Order: sequence, then structure tokens, then C-alpha cells
Amino acid sequence: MLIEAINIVLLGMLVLTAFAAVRLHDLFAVTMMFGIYSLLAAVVFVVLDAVDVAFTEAAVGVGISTILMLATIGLVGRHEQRPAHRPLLPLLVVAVTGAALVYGTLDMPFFADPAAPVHQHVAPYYLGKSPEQTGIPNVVTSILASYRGYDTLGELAVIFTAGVGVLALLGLRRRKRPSKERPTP
Amino acid sequence: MISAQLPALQVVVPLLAAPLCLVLHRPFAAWLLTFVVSGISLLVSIALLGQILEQGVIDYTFGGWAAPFGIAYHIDFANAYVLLIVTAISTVVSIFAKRSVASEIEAHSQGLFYTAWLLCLTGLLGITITGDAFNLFVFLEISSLSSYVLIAMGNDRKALTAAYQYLIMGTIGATFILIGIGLLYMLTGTLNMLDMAQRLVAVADSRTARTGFAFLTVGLGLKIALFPLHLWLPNAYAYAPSAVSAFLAATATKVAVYVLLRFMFSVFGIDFALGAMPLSTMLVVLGSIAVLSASTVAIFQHNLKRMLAYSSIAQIGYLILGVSLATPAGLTATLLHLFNHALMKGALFLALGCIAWRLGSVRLEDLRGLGYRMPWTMGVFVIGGLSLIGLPLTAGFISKWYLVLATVERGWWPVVLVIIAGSLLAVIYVWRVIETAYLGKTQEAVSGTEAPLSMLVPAWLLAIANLYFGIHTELSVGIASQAAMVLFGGQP
Amino acid sequence: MNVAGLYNYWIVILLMMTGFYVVISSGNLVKKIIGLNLFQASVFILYISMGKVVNGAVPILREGVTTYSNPLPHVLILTAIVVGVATTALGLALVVRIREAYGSVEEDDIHRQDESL
Amino acid sequence: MSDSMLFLIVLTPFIGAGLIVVTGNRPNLRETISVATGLLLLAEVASLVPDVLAGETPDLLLAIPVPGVPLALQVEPLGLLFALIASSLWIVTTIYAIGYMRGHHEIHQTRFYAFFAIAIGATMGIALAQNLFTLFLFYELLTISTYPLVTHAGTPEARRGGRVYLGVLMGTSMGFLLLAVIWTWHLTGTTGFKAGGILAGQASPLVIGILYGLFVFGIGKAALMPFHRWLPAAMVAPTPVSALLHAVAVVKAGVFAILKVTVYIFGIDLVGGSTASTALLWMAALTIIGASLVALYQDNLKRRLAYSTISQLSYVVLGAVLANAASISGAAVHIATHAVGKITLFFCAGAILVATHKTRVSELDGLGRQMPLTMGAFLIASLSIAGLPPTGGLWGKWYLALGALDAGYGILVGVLMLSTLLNIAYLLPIPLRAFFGQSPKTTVQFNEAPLPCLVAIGITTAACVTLFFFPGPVYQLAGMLIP
Amino acid sequence: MRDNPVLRIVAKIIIPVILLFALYVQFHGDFGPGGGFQAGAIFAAGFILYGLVFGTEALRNAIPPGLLRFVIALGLVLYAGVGATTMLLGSDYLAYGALAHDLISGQHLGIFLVELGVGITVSAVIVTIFLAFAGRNDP
Repeated sequence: MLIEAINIVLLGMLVLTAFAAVRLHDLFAVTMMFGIYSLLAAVVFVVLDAVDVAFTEAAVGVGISTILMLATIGLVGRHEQRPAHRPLLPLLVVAVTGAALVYGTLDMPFFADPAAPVHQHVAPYYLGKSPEQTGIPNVVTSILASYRGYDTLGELAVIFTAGVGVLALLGLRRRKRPSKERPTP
Repeated sequence: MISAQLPALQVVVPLLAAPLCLVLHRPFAAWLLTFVVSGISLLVSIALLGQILEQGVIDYTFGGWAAPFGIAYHIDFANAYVLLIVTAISTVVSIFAKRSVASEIEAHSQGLFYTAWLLCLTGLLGITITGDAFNLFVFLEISSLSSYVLIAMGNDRKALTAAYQYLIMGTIGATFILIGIGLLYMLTGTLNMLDMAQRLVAVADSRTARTGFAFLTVGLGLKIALFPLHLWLPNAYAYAPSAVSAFLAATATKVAVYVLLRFMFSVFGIDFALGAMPLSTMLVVLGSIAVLSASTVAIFQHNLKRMLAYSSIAQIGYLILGVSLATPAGLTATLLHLFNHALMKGALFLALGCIAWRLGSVRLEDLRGLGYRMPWTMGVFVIGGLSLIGLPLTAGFISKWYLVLATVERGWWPVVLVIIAGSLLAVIYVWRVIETAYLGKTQEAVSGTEAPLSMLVPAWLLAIANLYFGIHTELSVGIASQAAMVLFGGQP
Repeated sequence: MNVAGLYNYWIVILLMMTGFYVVISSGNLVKKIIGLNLFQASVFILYISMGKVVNGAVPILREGVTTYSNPLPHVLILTAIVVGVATTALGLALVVRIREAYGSVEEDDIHRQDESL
Repeated sequence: MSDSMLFLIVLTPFIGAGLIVVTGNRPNLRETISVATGLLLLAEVASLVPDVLAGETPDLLLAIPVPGVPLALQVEPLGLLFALIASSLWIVTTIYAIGYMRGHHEIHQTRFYAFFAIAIGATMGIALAQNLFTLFLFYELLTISTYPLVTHAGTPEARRGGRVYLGVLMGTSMGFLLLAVIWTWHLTGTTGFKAGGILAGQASPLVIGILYGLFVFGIGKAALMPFHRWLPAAMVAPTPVSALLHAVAVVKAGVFAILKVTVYIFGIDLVGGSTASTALLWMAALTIIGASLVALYQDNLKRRLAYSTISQLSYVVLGAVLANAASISGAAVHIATHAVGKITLFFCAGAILVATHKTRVSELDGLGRQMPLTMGAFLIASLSIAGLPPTGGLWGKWYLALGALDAGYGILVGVLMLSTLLNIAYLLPIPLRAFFGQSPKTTVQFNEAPLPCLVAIGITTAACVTLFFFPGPVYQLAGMLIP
Repeated sequence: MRDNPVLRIVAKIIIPVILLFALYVQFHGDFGPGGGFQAGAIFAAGFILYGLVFGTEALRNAIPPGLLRFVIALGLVLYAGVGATTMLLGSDYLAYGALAHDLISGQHLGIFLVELGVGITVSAVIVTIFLAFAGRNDP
């Protein structure tokens, strides 16, 4: 169970990073923590045989997202105001949500159990049929681009939307000091 | 041949139009494209409804892969009905948008505005039409992201904070939905809703299933703005561009309600959703609080768009009450109100859009004497308002008739009182406006004339629709009850 | 009952809730977005965990390998990651605009300014 | 033929309203149209009389908004009686209004005449409603179309009055009446008015009782206490409005609706037997006495008349709830006699206002010598309200008393007597002070009101007396209610 | 750092390599990990590096906004267009089989095209976002 051991270690490190992100108030450090978190997550994905996901998480989490956050911090300042009061309501909400999830796990198939329904119903079809139906050994790609290609079209539309949104909100023209929006009458 | 491809076209046409719109970039061209595409989608949805009337349900598979291995559309009365609502509203409002947007958004970002509009339409249609749980999530995000953009384009800086707040709550909701879908997938190994429903029967009585259902409900509750998850809605509707307020208020929450119904009735099944779980009681309580509290808050609003936003929260309360009855009659009432409320809120928001176009403000104080300066616009507002109150010969009355009747059948008298109290509160907040507009002392300084025809016509279209569907209800009631039966039938 | 097989999920839940907590407790608009990312990244781990099969291999078919891990969750998460980054970009763009309009990215300041108007 | 006539009757006033708006900028033409519409309407209504006397009840289906809940019209004796009263008095009032509005230099006169016509249209709809839904529809339409008339002046006071008016009327109708209608439909699967009622044997006595209560209080236009506040509030309206709508059309629509519900939904046997009826009887009796007492202390003439109306309306409610042949026809007759009497009083009040700008009873001393005609009419009308010969007011009370005795409520006869005394106490002093009181030293010479006003007053006063000698036609229609 | 010669030289050498690697990832996705999205991200990274080293102005001048909008749209149109084509060819939306005489080669062609579409739009969007944020930096 070497995998399991590695897994536990990695997850432990993830927990530490996450807690650090909560405690820290220097946004620059928080962003760094997030970068590390994504990197660790990517490693976890590799351990769990999800190389494509790992690749993407590395490119996005460690790359794009982190850069974006840094760019933003550069524009808006890096120091977070300490919350005046102890946030009890959020703690409660989180506790309840977490409890619900733990409750939900109790009837879950065990981790990595080959008998789990997910491994019985649809997935085997892909693993079995992909070669003769699409001629592509990387099943992830064949599902992504063919079996569930329509999802990927939607995903592309989401990216497109983000692009449109950023263009609408920030624009490409370099503008001098941005004029304040008209305040409410 | 074309008729066989309609389900795909319903979503793909606006999706393909969006990039074109981005390239066109010119305000007029972008608007024209949006209008035409909305119109085409409307025709498609009508054709789909026609097909369903003939042959019952329609199934469509993507990439030639049979469900559950590929992504499949499954269209029945329920979602064909919602498709019709969304496309119709988009068409009417897009006519209105031309002048309204021109006055509220700088020329160089109008192209982007309409692109976002088309994407939002795509998303809403995709959510409604799909039969695949994860595909639903993807299109949910398309519509969400584009609506954040649309809202943020309002010309008040509060629009930015409103959009941000919506983005945070909406994304939390989406993530909850993702968790819920994940748990369901874990139990059933499939993402196709039909397949899921069949395989869920065996494992329904498991803690995982209950948790999955709970997360889906909360996540959708955020999208529906179900009390107490409604905090994002008032500012979002109040500070978005007028056309966007009208479009989203009439469609976005409706679609979310539809999704909730789809999961409750078609995937989990009525017994699991409302029988085994204490959900029914919870919904009654939340719905009642929503109706009473939101209507009361609406009375004290001075920004009329904000007032209508709170009224929307109250109306969502009605929808939820109808669901909580867990009877075909109740469900019919909900679906019927889905449609009628789209009509009345659309009309009201368009009227406010005309007012904003003319006065640059929608604050109650500024409406003094407007009844004489903008008689046609105020006419729309009056009709919409009466429909909101639920007076006879308006669509609102039909909704209320069915809702009260369903409640009486169930013998839930306290709920009946809540509904009545709600409409009495509506009388108050609608009449505030009418009284100010017609009896308020006019300040001679501002000389106002009517809004342009391109804005009045769509507004009146909706106003007349309010009256038409208050008298001839074969269509609305007919389809709504059909859809309710389909949902009760269990299979989507 | 034997819960040894569930520890993995529980840790993931802990991670999710940490992210969720950051979103709803922090008053800083940027940190909220970071929290959102933590939250979603943890959900991704949940999905990927359910795809793992003991002694399974990377789902890239090749000779001599019989058991592969489940590729479907991988696909879903690939999509979800993209959706996530899109949301992040949009959210941060909003934050930048808010900063320009209000001169602050702290919820309390912004509320105060809106009240004062 | 007479089927389509029903639709014409409802439609005519609306067309009239349209024409009035079109010709708004030419007052003479506008008012000619107004009168012409009235005459046409009366002719149309009258054309139905033969059929109804022949025992026919023509009906007409307009639309079916909700399956099983049609929008339909039908004429029956009571409705015809009500339609006749309203349409004929409309003509008189229009003539009066011409004099009043001009003499008083009112603003927004076109709006006034237009909504007035719409209100009459709604009244016709109520009179000819074939089922509860149609009734409810026109009931609400009447409320809304009279709102602009009540708030005509646009002053803060008028707006306040308008809020009370709308609040009470819509609150009761939406809160109770609509619920009652839907509940009835739920119980019986129909909302149609049917001789003998539709609810018999459909529900437990308790439910019947609650339902009847919902109806009686839900029809707020009947101004049964404690839902009477809107009527005094409505007195901020111009006098013609108070005269026709708040002495005849609106309030009578209320009591008419109660009568109709009693006779055609519950059936008199059901109501007579129901437990709720006793409670309602006392509520009505209380209103009769209470409102009269309040009226005693009103110095504002119109407010005093308003409270008098509240008290008189409960006569009709009383008749309805007693639910026997005599009391029902007594109620029906009272609708007619009170209508002419009270409208005369309001006309006089308006005439005084136009001529002297006086609104308070205490200011009227000695006025009789300057406005003899007006005050004479006032005297006769007062007698009619009090129910004394030689005026028609007598008959309504007479049959009500009989009904009370038939139902074994001797004490109610006492109530009627007491209220008669109170009527005398709060009405007769007014003409008496006018004729014999000392006029204040300021010797300003007032003239009679404008001619149109006097003509109108003359007609209605004559009607008061005529009804004493020839109550036949009215009673004949009323008698047909309970075969 | 813009006037640091070493950096500029290194960048000049590295950027082409990055772009090449991106292309490799783009087209190798069928066999190993990788695909349009990752490729697009890497491809964009090349441009971003260019922008960081030679200044966003230079980058902005290199790609006019109109072109950027066009490229963003292009990828999506390509993807959706493939679907439309298969539809016109009489089979379901995105049923690649219709693109060629036999299923396998049809699948290959279709997947190649849609992955390309993904790559194009993703890279263009990322560059856009970078420019948009950077554009706010200028004093």
C-alpha cells in the first residue's frame, strides 16, 4: 500500500497548506499557498492515475490562476484587513455542511474499491470500446473529445464567456486613471 | 431531416451566434443578430412543442453515441414548456433592448453585451433541454458567468458589487450542485438522468443519496434565490441594465426552479423527494416566509427595480408553496405561475426600462405625475401591477386561482391565508406607485414625452399577453397541467 | 462499521470545508476568490478519488494492462477545472473594477460607502 | 336577441366612456354623449323587462378563463331591478353633474365622466352576472374604476380617502370574497347562480356558516360594520359621485350581491337554518343602530348622509339574512326606495355646496327661505329615508318588519322602529333648521343651485312620492325572487 | 527588467521552444496526456512571457484587439462548426463518423479539429485576460 502511504502524506500536506491559507492575511503569501496547494493536488492526481487532470491542474492552478491572482493583488494591494469579530456563523455553516458530507460518506463505496458502481456501469464501456470506436488509446481524450464532446463544447463556451466578460469589464485599450463610475443618485 | 435536428439547433444556433456576434462587434449588427437568433430559437421551441404534442417525448443523442454513454437530450412537455418561455421572453426583450441598451451602455461594449446575452440564452436553453446531469452543470455555468457579465455592465458602480456577490453565491451554489451530482454518480455510475433515475431506485434509501439530494437542493436554492438564499437577487436585479433585469427576472430563476422540479420528480421521484424527506414541510415554511417577508420589504423600497426584485422573491415563494403541496394540482399551479410570472415581471421591468430611459431614474419620488407624461408606459405598469396583484382577467388571477384551489384541496388553510396576505401586500406596493404616478404633484420643470416605439411595443406585447392569458387559458393551463402530469409520471 | 476505506474522503471533506470557510468568512474580495478555488480544487480531488481503482493504471490503453482507473471522473474534472479558472478570471476582473470604483476591496468599506450615499 | 342585448348593456357604457375621452376637449358634445349613452342604456335595460316578467332568464356566455368557470351574463328579476334603478338614476345624475361640475369649476372633467361611465358599466356587469366569478370580476372593476372618482380632487385628503377606500374594499374582496368563491367552486364544482342555491347538502353546517360569513364580510361594499370605514372616506369625492355611486351603484352593488348570494348560492332555506345567520342578524342590527347614532353627531352633511347610508344598507343585509319571502322582497324594495331617497338627499347637499359653499349642518340655519325648492326636496327625501308616508320608504320597512315577524324575531321590529326614530332625529332637524332657524345676520343673498341640479332633484323627489302610490312594478319584480 | 540583455536573449530562444512544445502537446493528446486545453495554456504562456520581457505594450501592438476577438471566436466556431458540418452531412451533432468514409478516420479528423478549436480559443482567451489585467497596470 505504498500508494496509500504517499496519498496520506500528500493529503496531510494539503491540509497544512489549506490551514496556512486560512491563517495568513498577506494575500501574496495566501496566493503562494494556493499555488502550492494546486501543485500538491496535481501530484495527488498523478498518484490517482489522473495524469491529464494533473497536467491541467498544474497548468491552470499553478500557472494561470496564480498569475491572475498575483496580477490582481498587484492592482488592489496585498494586505487583508483583519476581521473585527470572530466569524461564528461561517464556522457553524461549515460545520453543518461538513457533517452532512461525512454523513453522506457512510454509505459510500470504499476508496479505490473496484466493485464500486462507478467502475461497473458506464466506464467499462469506454475502456472496452474506445479503441475500435475511436481508435484512440488515451481514453480520457476519446471521452473528452468524442463520447462527451458536447460537454467540451460547453466548456469551451465557458472559457469564451470568461474572455468576453473580461473584455467587457476591463477592455484591452490601455486606459489612463480609470474614471469612477457614476455613484447612485 | 431538419426536424430531426431541432433539439440540437435549439442550443447550437445561439451558441454559434455568440462568436459571430463578438466578431461583428458593431452595436446594430450585434443587436440584429441577437434579435434574429432569439426569434429563430423561439420558432424552434414552438416546433419542438408541436412535435411533442404529436409524438410525445423526443430523444436526441450527441456524437451518435447512445445514452448513457454519450450525452443525450430528452425533451417532454415540462422542458419544452420552459424552453418556450425562455425563448419568447428573450425575443420580446431583445426588441426592447436596442434603444434601452444604447442609452445605458457605451457603444464600444455593446457588441460584448449582446454576445453575453446570446451566451446567457444558450446556457438557459442548454440547462432546460438536457437530459445529462453533468451537461446541465456545464450549461449552468455558461448562463451564470454570462449573467454576471450582463449584470456588471449596469452603469451604477453598485452593479459591480452586485455582480460580484452573485458570482460568489452562484459559484458556491454551482459547487454544491457539482458535489450533489458527484454523489449521485458515485451511487449509480451514470450521468444520464433517465438512467440515473432507474438505478437510483435500488440505492435510494442510502445516506449518500440523501446527502446528494440535499446538496442539489441547496445549490439550486441558491440559484432560485429561495429564502434565505436570496441575498444576491435584489441588488443584481436593481442595478443591472434594464433589459437584463427584465430578461433574467423572467427566465433565470424560472429555469432553476424547473431544474429543481426535474431532480425532485424525475430523478429522485416524488416519494423520495417529498415523502421520505422532511423537505415538504421545510419548503412550506420557507415559501411562506419568502412570500410574507419579501412582500413586506418590497413596500419600503424607493428604487422600483429593487421593489420588483423583492416581489420576485415573494413570487418564488408562491412557486415553492405550489411544489410543497406535492399534488398534481399544486405542481400545475407552480408551472402555470412560472409562465404567468414571467409575463407580468417582464412587462413591469420593461415599463421601468422605459421610465429609466426617459428619466434616468426609477426612484418612486421621480415618478410624480408620470401617468400623464408617459401614459402608455404607465399603462403597461398598471396592467402588470394588476396582474401581480392577481385581479380577474389578468394572468396573475389565473395563477392565484389555481394555487389557492390546490391549497384548499390539500386543506392547508394557513397557507391559503399566506397567499392571500401576499396578494394584499402586493396591492400596497403596486398602489404606492400608481398613486404617485397619477396623483403625485407634477413638477413642471421636467417635460417628458413617451418612450420610443421600439420599447413600447414589446412592453405592450407582454402587457397584452397578461390580459390574453387571463381570459384564454387553454394554452397556458393546458401545457402546464400536461407538464405537471409528465413530472408526476416520474420519468423525464 | 469499518471506516478505514473512507479516511480519504474525510480528509477531502476537511479540505473542502476549509476552502468554503475562507469564502464565507473572509471580508477581502480577493481572498474570497482564492477560497473559492481551494473549495473547488478539493471537490476535484473528491471526484478523482472516486475514479481510483486499486492497482489500476492510467487510462491510456496499452498491451498487458488489464485494470485501469475510471477515466470518466477525469474527464468531468478536466471540464470542471476549466470552468473554475473561467470563474476565477471573471471574479478577479470584477475585483479590479470594484477597487477602481470604491478604492477598496474590503466588504466592510464598500458597504460603508454604499450606505453613506 | 335579448341574449346579445345583455352584452350590449355591459358594453354600452364602455363605448360611451371611449367617446367621452375622444370628445374630451368639447364639453357640450362630451356631456351630450354622456346623457345619450344613459338614455340608450336605459332603453336597452327596459327592453328586457317583458322577457323577465314572462319568467324567462336570457343568458350569454362570453369566455371561459378557467375550465368550469365561465365569464357569463344572465338576467333575473333582482338583477333587472338593480339595473333599472342604476341606469335610470345615472341619467338623472349626469344631468345633475353637468350643473354641478360646471357650477363648481371642477378639474379633469373628461376623466370624471369617462370613469363614471366605466363604473356604470361595471355596475351593469354586477347586475347581470351569471355566476360568482363574473360577479367578482365586475365587483373589482367597480372598485378600481371608482378610485379615480374618489380621489378626483388629488388633494392629500383625497389620496388618504382613496387609500382607505381601496384598502377596505380590496382587502375584504381579496381576503374573503375570492376565497369564498374558490371554496364554493371547490365544494360544488360550479359558481353559477341557481334558483334554490347550489350549496344545499354540499357541506357541513359549520362550513356553510363560515362560508356565509366570508361572503357577507367579503362583500365590503355592503359596508357592514366593522368594514364600513370606506364609505365616509369616499365622501371626499365630488357630490355626483357620492350621490350615484356611494348612495346607489357601489353600495347597492354590495347589498345586491349579498342578496344574490343568499338566494342563488345558498338558498334561503340553508341560510335561514344556518347558525351563522343569527350572529349576522345581530351584526346587521348593530350596524343599523350604531351607524344611526354616529350619524347623529356628524356635523358635516355628507358624512352624516354616509353614516345614514351605512345604517340603511344593513336593512337589506337584515332582509337577506332573515331569508324568507317577505324579508327578501322587502330588501329588494328597500334597495329601490332608499336609492331614490338617498340620491335626492345627496343632490340637495351638492346643490347647497354649489350655491353657498356650505358643508356643515350647523351653517344651514335659515337657508330654507333662500333655497326653498332644495330644502323642500330634502324634507321629502328625509321622510322617505325614515320610512314615513307619503313616501316609498314605507314599503321597504313594512315588508322587512313582516319578514322579521315571520322569522319569529319580534325584537327586530323594535330595532326597525328605533332606527326610524333615529332617522328622524338626525335628518329632520336639517330642513327644520333651514326653514325656521335664525339665519346669521350676514345678509348674503344666495340663489338656488343651477337649473340642471334642480331638474335632477325634482325628478328624484317625484320618484320618492310616486313609489308610495305605485310600488307595484318594483314589488312585482321583487316578488318573483322567491316563487 | 525590460532592458536586461541576457533575459531578452534567453526569452528569444525559449519562446519558440515553448510554442513548439505547445504544438506537441496539442497533437500528441491522442496517445499521451495532453490536449487542446493544456496546449492552449502553454501556447499562451509563450506570449505572456514575451509580454513580460518585452513589455505588454509591445505585445499589445503585436496583436490588435480586433484580431484577438477574431481568434477567440475562431476556435469556438471551429468546434461548433464541426458539429454543424456533421449535422449537414445528415448525422447527429458532433457525430464525427460522418466526416470521413469510415468511422475511425472520421473520429480522428473530428477529434483533431475540435482539439484544435479548443487550443485556439483557450490560448487567445488567456492572452486576452493577461493583456486586460496588464492594461490596468499602466499609470
